[in-house]
Order: sequence, then structure tokens, then C-alpha cells
Amino acid sequence: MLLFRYRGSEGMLAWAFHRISGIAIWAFVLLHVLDIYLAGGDPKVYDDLLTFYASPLGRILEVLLGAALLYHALNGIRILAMDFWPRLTAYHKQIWYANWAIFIVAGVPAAIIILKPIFGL
Amino acid sequence: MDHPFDAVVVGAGGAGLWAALELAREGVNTAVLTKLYPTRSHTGTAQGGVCAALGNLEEDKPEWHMFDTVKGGDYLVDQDAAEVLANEAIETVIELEHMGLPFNRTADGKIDQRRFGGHTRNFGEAPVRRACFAADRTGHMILQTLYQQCIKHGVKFFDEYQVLDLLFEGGEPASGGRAAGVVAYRVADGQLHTFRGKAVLLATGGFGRMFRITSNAHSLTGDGVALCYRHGIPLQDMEFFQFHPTGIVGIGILLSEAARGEGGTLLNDKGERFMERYAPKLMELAPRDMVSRAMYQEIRAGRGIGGKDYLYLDVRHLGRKVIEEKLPDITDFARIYQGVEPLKEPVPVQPTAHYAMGGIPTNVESEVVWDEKKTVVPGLFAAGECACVSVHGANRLGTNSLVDLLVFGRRAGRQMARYAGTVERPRPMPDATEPVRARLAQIRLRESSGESVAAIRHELADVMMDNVGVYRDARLLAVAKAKVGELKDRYGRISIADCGDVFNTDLLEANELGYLLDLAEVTAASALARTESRGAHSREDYPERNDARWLKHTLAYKGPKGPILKYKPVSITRFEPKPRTY
Amino acid sequence: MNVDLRILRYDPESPSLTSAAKPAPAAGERAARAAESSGRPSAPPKPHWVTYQVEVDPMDRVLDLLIKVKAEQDGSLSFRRSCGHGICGSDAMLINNRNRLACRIRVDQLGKKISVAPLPGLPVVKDLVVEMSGFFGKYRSVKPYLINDQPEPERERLQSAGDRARYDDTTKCILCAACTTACPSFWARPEYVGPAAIVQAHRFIFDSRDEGAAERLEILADENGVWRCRTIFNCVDACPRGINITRAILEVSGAIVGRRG
Amino acid sequence: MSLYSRSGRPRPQSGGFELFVWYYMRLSGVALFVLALIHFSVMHFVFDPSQEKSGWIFSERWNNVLLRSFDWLLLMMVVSHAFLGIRTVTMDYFQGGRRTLALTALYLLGIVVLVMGTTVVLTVKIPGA
Ligand SMILES: Cc1cc2nc3c(=O)[nH]c(=O)nc-3n(C[C@H](O)[C@H](O)[C@H](O)COP(=O)(O)OP(=O)(O)OC[C@H]3O[C@@H](n4cnc5c(N)ncnc54)[C@H](O)[C@@H]3O)c2cc1C
Ligand code: HEM
Ligand code: SF4
Ligand code: F3S
Ligand code: FES
Repeated sequence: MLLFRYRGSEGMLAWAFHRISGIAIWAFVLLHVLDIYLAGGDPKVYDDLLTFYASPLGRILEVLLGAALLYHALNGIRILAMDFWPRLTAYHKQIWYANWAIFIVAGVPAAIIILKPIFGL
Repeated sequence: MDHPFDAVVVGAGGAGLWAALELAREGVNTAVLTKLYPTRSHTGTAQGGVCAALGNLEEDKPEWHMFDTVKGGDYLVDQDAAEVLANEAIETVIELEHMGLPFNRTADGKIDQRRFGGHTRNFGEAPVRRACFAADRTGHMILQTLYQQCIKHGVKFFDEYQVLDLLFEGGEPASGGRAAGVVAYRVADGQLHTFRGKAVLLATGGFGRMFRITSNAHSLTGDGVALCYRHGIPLQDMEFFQFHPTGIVGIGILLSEAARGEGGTLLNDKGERFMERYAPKLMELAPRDMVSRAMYQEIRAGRGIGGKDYLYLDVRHLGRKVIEEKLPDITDFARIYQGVEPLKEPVPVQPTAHYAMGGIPTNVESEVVWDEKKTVVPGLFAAGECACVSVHGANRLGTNSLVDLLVFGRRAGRQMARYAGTVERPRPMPDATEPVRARLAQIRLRESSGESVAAIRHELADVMMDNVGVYRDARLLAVAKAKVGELKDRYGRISIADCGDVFNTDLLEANELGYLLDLAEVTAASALARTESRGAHSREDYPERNDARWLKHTLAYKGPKGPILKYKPVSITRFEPKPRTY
Repeated sequence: MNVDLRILRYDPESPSLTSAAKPAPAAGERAARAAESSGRPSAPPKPHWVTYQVEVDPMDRVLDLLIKVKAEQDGSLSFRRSCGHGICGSDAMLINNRNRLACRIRVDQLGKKISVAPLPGLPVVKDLVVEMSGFFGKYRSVKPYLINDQPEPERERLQSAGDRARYDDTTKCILCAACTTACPSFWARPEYVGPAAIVQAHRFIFDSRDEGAAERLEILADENGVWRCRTIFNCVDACPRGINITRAILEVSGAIVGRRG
Repeated sequence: MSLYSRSGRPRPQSGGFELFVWYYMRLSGVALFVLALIHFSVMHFVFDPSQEKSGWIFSERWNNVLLRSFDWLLLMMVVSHAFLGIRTVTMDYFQGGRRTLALTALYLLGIVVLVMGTTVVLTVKIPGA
């Protein structure tokens, strides 16, 4: 398929990740609304849910969700910024790399906080 | 399939498009046929500018422009035509601006102008700023602007329809026939179509592809010119072919004269500005024939770079701003095709085959004239590089070709509209496509062991480059003539690989090679006969201009055993021939 | 230096005699095939990869290689070309999985294995030749010509150098289609008017002499107009004229928003 | 509009709506940047919900009308933003009948989620209150 064969550069990757992360967050939100709805009816279900979120698998999934959200949010701002100041398009690659820098600076500590309990810290 | 129209325009370069635009404005039902998409036409490659004596930056007059044109053409120019050119240049350029062409601007918002070779103030005093330009994309912008206007006016385009024959009613032109339309081959599916029209314009461009090193597009194979020749219309002044001084070494891609107009210099191996010795007043801005000859002499004297066959074009001292704002494309060409950085290094250049001064003889109304008495072929018109109204004479000045397209393309359109109002549409011709079908079948169906098209094309390009180039003499030309004859024989036995109908470029290229061979034969024969040196035609065995014998136009007719040469007088109205120094 | 040139060839349903897939026909068969082929309605051509070994100079461009293959190995190879130096827009194609002009990319920039295929997302006519009428139709749809009904002045209209610079970038377009056919949004929805047409509209919308901006913005505000751009930048990477296409698109959408919002 | 049909491009449709979608994606994007990130950090770093008992959400968070409205606003934003985003994606990769089908499913899903979400936020009783 063209999408995989064509050799785009940063811009194409940025878009692909944005789209994938958007879809992924959407899928999560669907589940999240569903689980809270169920939990609202039955506190027992909610407790089970919280137990799952506290489990290692739950925490890893949460980190992934957070990563998707953070990437999507940062890249969303990148797009917005270019929309309002089209001149910035000349630096779209640089902005993308800056996004990754922020992503790591903000994301890694957050991930550590969330994952810490797995290792009993 | 038969398409009835009132006017048929063949070619969608600058000349064809402007004619089509005039016809559309007059409400004439017009078809434009082009073997390429219109925006692919070669006009788009013109870089430097289009001259008009607007006088936006310093005093300038059309008479000066006319004089420069006549002198630049070594007095072989028809002066009535040159006068029309210089006068109407101004209104056509202004009209282009009104159509939206994005010219560069002066500080007070007018069209910006720069210097160009051979264009001077007060009859040769000093260079003048006369070339109007849009960065170094002037031709691109002209082509785009005219195409845009044609779309606006609803012109009907037939893209990728290649014209393979001309139709006449009431006999061939020489026996009083009138133009009646064309036969075209639809490249996409190989079907033949006839387009009937009361007025037919040929604007098919040049034929530089007969030379090895050329600035011309692969598609410039002289179709219209060769078709006229085959129908008994003579070709005028074919011995005059311009070599542009600054082509990229080995491949011929052009680095515009604008580089020199902006102040670029030419250097030899010793770092000398050698043009001082050849044209002390205008230096690098002398006409192209002179600069190309000077370069050849430097190379012959062993002063080529490293003793090789090229020299340097130096623009480093112009500074980054001028180079990037006014010469961006040229800079880019040097980077991509030579791997040279013009901001830091001089660029290796050598003369490249560039422009055909000769072509289909026409009068100032762009009507094709077929004999020494300028008898018009009714309904047949030609404009642009394929035509020869003779505003360029023996050597064209830079920027004058674009002016030629505009002025005579426009005139062609207007005259066609007038003419089309006075005659009936030609009747359908059921068998019109038969000769073309037969010609193509001959190439297409010959079994695969025949001569190779590519080999003949290469040998032709080599012999034309080496023997009919900047310097010529009787021996070189005779060898070329014989060689072209031999290649024509072999051409009769070619075979090709593709015999399909869909986008068969193998077939079309083979057919185009036939045109180049015809035109090369005429060029060599005309050059051999002219025993003088004038403009772009430099005979080492006859180094002087000889006005007594040769102040006349060559007309080459197709004969059973090669071209038959006749001559017609030059129209001289204001400027008597003088020695040509700069 | 030798390179492997892989070409994605499309055989239309007509007899190509030396195409690698088929043996050359015997004598006499040629006429029969040609006769059989005329006037036949064309089925969509079938693709297959063919590899050619070509002897090259590192400074050669891909167009030189194609011409060489056509001259020396297989005359039935079809591709468009004209100017040979990146100014006419004929030979945009997919080279090493990226859209470029064959006459502007050198062998030394690509390596020893080079793959060439027709522009993505357009119907193929034969080999590297694609159907362009849809592309030019979209170009026409944005009214790509100066609109100004004021009486024309005697001399040129004045325009400041600054106003001229405003739209300089988009005047460079040569309509090669490399951008539009590199755009994933266009692949997904071929109705998208595409970056090339927007570039052409931009050239007039921001020309101080033009008065048709409202009409063009109206056209570009439709479902298949500027909103389809997802700022992917493949167009910019592909553009042989180095136009900042995405900037132009965003300036146009900004103008629409500014006018309406 | 003769130029239009000659161009082979469909006539303009729902131009205003596409402009709205484009604009709305951006506005809700900015809003979400603030709201969603606050939400995510509140949930994970200020409190750690997995460390809390089930009562927490009811007793502390939703006791506050402000926080309830915050969550509802966030929910509306997320659902509408994502919903329009997925609409674009769907229209990109489905054509003809399948597109209609997929879009209908998407619209239904959107309504269900909105209703479900609103029910939760509005009707949940606070146990023990
Ligand atoms: C690199 C370069 C730079 C130049 N720079 C300048 C400059 O700065 N200033 C200047 O004044 N001049 C310049 N020139 C010269 C000038 O550009 C050309 O002479 C001029 O553009 C020719 O225009 P035309 O309309 O005659 O033909 P072209 O623009 O060559 O168009 C020919 C048309 O005819 C069509 N055609 C050809 N054969 C057929 C057929 N058989 N059937 C159907 N259609 C056919 C083609 O498709 C095309 O549309 C330059 C030339 C070159 C090569
Ligand atoms: C956190 C802050 C967020 C910001 C700043 C943001 C920004 C954006 C922007 C600007 C777009 C439009 C992209 C374009 O037109 O090319 C977009 C698209 C999208 N967003 Fe968000 N968004 C955010 C959160 C979310 C959330 C929480 C979801 C999911 C629940 C989501 C799902 C989507 C989807 C599915 C798309 C469509 C992607 C596409 O068309 O390729 N976004 N986002
Ligand atoms: S914008 Fe660039 S890539 Fe697109 S058609 Fe024009 S020149 Fe080609
Ligand atoms: S690749 Fe396509 S999505 Fe926009 S930025 Fe270029 S048009
Ligand atoms: S041949 Fe003209 S752009 Fe490549």
C-alpha cells in the first residue's frame, strides 16, 4: 500500500502518529465512559476496575495512553501554531523535534511515577 | 475523426497561445493542438527577459531597439519587420502586465529592466536597461500567463495531439492551394484525427535537437518547419543557427545571459576577462555570435580551463543578494547539474546550440510566403521560433525571441481572425489521413532487424555539432552534407520496438528523427552555399562579410535530390549596412 | 559504474514487442498484432517490475538512464520528457519511493539500486505515463487567471516590490503534479483539489492586482478544498521548485477563516 | 458555474460545515490541551486513583459541583473532538456505501457515548450522602 511504500519525511510521520494516537485515545475514551457508567451503577465493578488499573498491565496501558495523549496534544499545538502563523511551516521539522524534547522531559518522569509501584517502590 | 473548426493553432508555446487568445477574443471557433501539455512548451525555459523600450529606468526609444536588432542581426534583418517588433514590443509587454504577469518591480512600482547583450542606448553608445524580467523565469511566467488567459477565455485545447501532416485544398501551396487543416495523432491511443480550419497557424518552435550540445528540449524537433518543407514551402536562412555562449559543459543546459546582464564575467585559464580583446565597449554583453566565437578562439589558443574545451562564467562578485533574488534558477542549475556553487566558484561553461534564426518564411502579418516575390499561401500562418519574418537576420539578440513570439503571435491571431471571416470552411476530406497512416505503418511494421533510431540520432547530432557548429568551412560542410545524406538512406530502413497504439513514443521519436534529418540537410546545404561570414554563420574560408554578393535571404526548396537554393532580397528601410563592431 | 534500474512497467492491452515479459514476435506477426490492436477499447494496463542493468556516470540523471534504456535496451518503454532541466514538469515520477523529477535527480544522490514507478494515485496510461486530465481539471477549477474588471491603465499597473514578493513563491509552480500525487489526503480522497491547485489559487489570491479572491476562496472552502490538507508536508518535500506549499495552503485557509469567522 | 462542471470536480457541498469542523477541531484542541492534561495529571499525580477506595470519586470529587461540571465539559469536548476527528478518518478510508454505513455507526456510537456519559455525570448519587 502507498501509505507504507511512500518515503515521506518528518511531516508524514508526525501526521501518521497524530492520527494513530487520536484513534487510540478515542478507543480508550469509549471504554472509559463505559466503565465509569457501569461503575456508577455498581461500586463493586468500580473496585474491580481500580484493581485492574493498579495492576502492572493496567499501569503500562496507562503509560501508553498518557504517551499517546501527550504526543497528540503537543503535535496538535504544532499544527495549531502553523495554522495561525503559516510562516512557521518553514520550521515544521524543528518544531516536531522540539515536541519530542518536551515529550521526553515531561513524559519520562510521569511514566516513572506511574510505573514505580510495579517495582514496589 | 473529423473536427470542423474555423481556426487551427498548432503549438501552445508563447506564439501559439497568444494567437489563440486573440482568436478567442474575436469569437473565432479555434482548436489549439499541442504535442505536449501547453505548460510544457519550451517557452517556459526562457530565463532572462523580454525587451521593450519602456524606459522605466533610463531613457530608451523603440528606434534604438530597432537599430540594435538590425545591427545585431548583421544587417540581414528585414527592417520593416524589425520596426514593427520594436514598436509593438512596448504594447505587448504592457498588455502582458495587464494579464497578470508578475514582473519584477522597480522602487516606484514599475516593471523592472536590466541589461542584455547587444541592447544599447543611442545607436550603440553603451548598454541600456531594456529587458523586462520576472526573476530568471521570464519565459515561464509568459507561458503561464498566456495559458491562464486562454483558460479564462475558454480556448479549446487538444493536449498531446501531435500534428503529422498539413492539409491543403485546391492543390499544394506552390500551385495555388490554400491551407485547409491538419492531421493529428492522439498520443494517448494512436488514433488519427483531422482538424479542418480556414486558417492554420504553425507555432511549433525550434529544432536544436539536431545538435549534440543544445539548450533545447527533447521535443524541439522542428515538426512544423519540416512539414512545410515537405509540402514545397521553402525554408529561409537555415544556415543561421545561434550558439549561446554559456551552456553547462557537456549537456548544454543554458545559463542565461542575464548572468552577464547582471554583471557576470567570462574568464579564461589565466583568469583574464578575454572579452576585452574582442569587444572592448560591450565586453561580455556583445551579441552572442561574437562571444561564442571569442570563446572558441580562446579554447583553440589553449586558454580553455586546464587546456580543455570550456571557460569560466564568474558571478561571485555580484553578491548573495543579487544572485539569489535575480538569478535563482541559474544558480540552482549550476548546483544540480554541475555540482558547482556559484557563490563560491566560477561556473564552467561552453557554447551550446540554442536558437534557429531561420525557418518558415512569413511577412509582417505572420502569413506564410512561399516564393521570392513573397506570395502568400492563403490561410497558412507561422509565428515564433519556427517562423522567419526575419527580425533576427543572421543573429538574434537575447530577449528578442520572446518579443518575436508576442508581437508576431498576436499579429497572427488578429490576421487569422480577419481572414477567417472572409472565406468558407474547407470541405471534409475523407482520405486525408491516408498518407500519414502509410508513413507510420512503414515505420511500425518493418520487422525488427532494421537500423536503430537512437544510433542515427546520435550520429546526426555529432556531425552537426562538429561540422556545422560555430566555425565552418567548405570541407567540414561537405562532409556533413554527405553524412546527412547517408543517414537519410539508413533512416529509410529503421525499425522500432513498440508497435502498439498506446503512448507509443518509440514511433513518434522515429517520425521526428525524419524531420531533423530534413532540416539538417537544408542547414548544411544552405551553409555550404553561403561563401561569407555573417552573424552566426562563420566561414573560416570566407572570414569577411560580403554585402555585394550575400546581402540576401536564402530560400531552400525541397527538390528530388536534395535542397534547391534560391534567394530573395533583404528589406532595408532606415539603416544602411555598416561594419559591425562593439 | 553500473546500476540496477527497476522500472514498474504497465503494459496496456496492445502489442509491445520487446517488453521483457514477452518474447519478440516472429516475422509477420507484427502486422497481425498491430492490425488487431487498432481501435480496441483499452483495458487498465497491468503492472510488473522489470530490472535493467545500466552503465552510468554518477552525474547522470535518472532521465538520462531512462533515455539510455529506451535507446539501447527496450524502445517500447514510454515516459514523458521535454526540457531535460526541471522547468517543464513533464517527468515527475516515483523514484526510490519518493516523487521527483527524473531530470533533476542524479544517480549519485540515489545509489546503485534505483526504482522508478509512475506517479502514485493517478490512472496509468502506459509504463511511466499517467493520465493528467483530472489534475488539470482541478487546476482549472480554481480560476487560475487574473480577475480584474477595472479599465486598464495606459501603462503598467503599479505594484510595490513588497506586494510583488507576497506571492513570489507560488509563481514558480510548473504544474508537474509531484505534490498532489504525494499527498496521503489525495490518495485517500481523489476528489481533494490538491496542493498544486491551491498553490495556483494562492498565486492570484495574494496578488494585489487581483480582485477575484472572494470567488476563489468560495471554491476552496468547499468539502474538497483546503480543509482536506492535514499538514503532512509530503507536497513540500516533493516540489522540485522548492515552493513552501503548506504555507500557501495555510495562508489560504487562514484567509477563508478570516473572511468568514 | 459552467467552469465548475467542466473541471471534473463536484460542485461545492457543505462548505460551511467543513469550515466549522476545521475550526472546531482547533478550538476544541486548545480547550482539550488545557482540560485533558489537567484531568490526566489530577487523576494520576495529585491523587492516585488506584490507591483510593471506590468511595473517593463520589465523596470527594463529585461532591463539588464545579468539578462535576469540569468533567462534563471535558467529556463533551473529548467526545465531540474525537468524534469529528474519527469522522474525517472514516471518510478518508471508506468510500460509497461502506462510508455511509461506517458514518451511521459512528453517529450512533457518538450519541450513545454522550447519553451514557451525561447520565453518569448527572445522575450518579453520592453514596452515603
Ligand atoms: C533555455 C532557453 C532560454 C531562452 N531564453 C530566452 C530569453 O531569455 N529571452 C528570449 O527572448 N528568448 C529566449 N529563448 C528563446 C525562446 O524561448 C524560444 O525561441 C521561444 O520560446 C519559442 O517559442 P515558440 O512559441 O515558438 O515555441 P515553443 O515554446 O517551443 O512551443 C512549441 C509548441 O509547439 C508544440 N508542437 C511542436 N510540434 C508539434 C506537433 N507536431 N504537433 C502539435 N504540437 C506541436 C509543442 O507542444 C509546443 O507547445 C530561450 C530558449 C531556450 C532554449
Ligand atoms: C489534548 C489536547 C488535544 C489537542 C491539542 C488536539 C488537537 C487536535 C487537532 C489540532 C486536530 C486536527 C488535526 C488536523 O486537522 O490535521 C486533532 C485531530 C484529532 N484528534 Fe485531537 N487533540 C487533542 C486531544 C484529543 C483527544 C483527547 C482525542 C481522542 C479522544 C483526540 C482525537 C483526535 C482525532 C481522532 C483526530 C483526527 C486525526 C486525523 O484527522 O488525522 N484528540 N486533534
Ligand atoms: S507546486 Fe511544486 S510539486 Fe506541485 S505542481 Fe507545482 S511545481 Fe509541481
Ligand atoms: S502533503 Fe497533503 S495534507 Fe497538506 S501539507 Fe501537503 S497537501
Ligand atoms: S523534462 Fe522538463 S521537467 Fe524534467
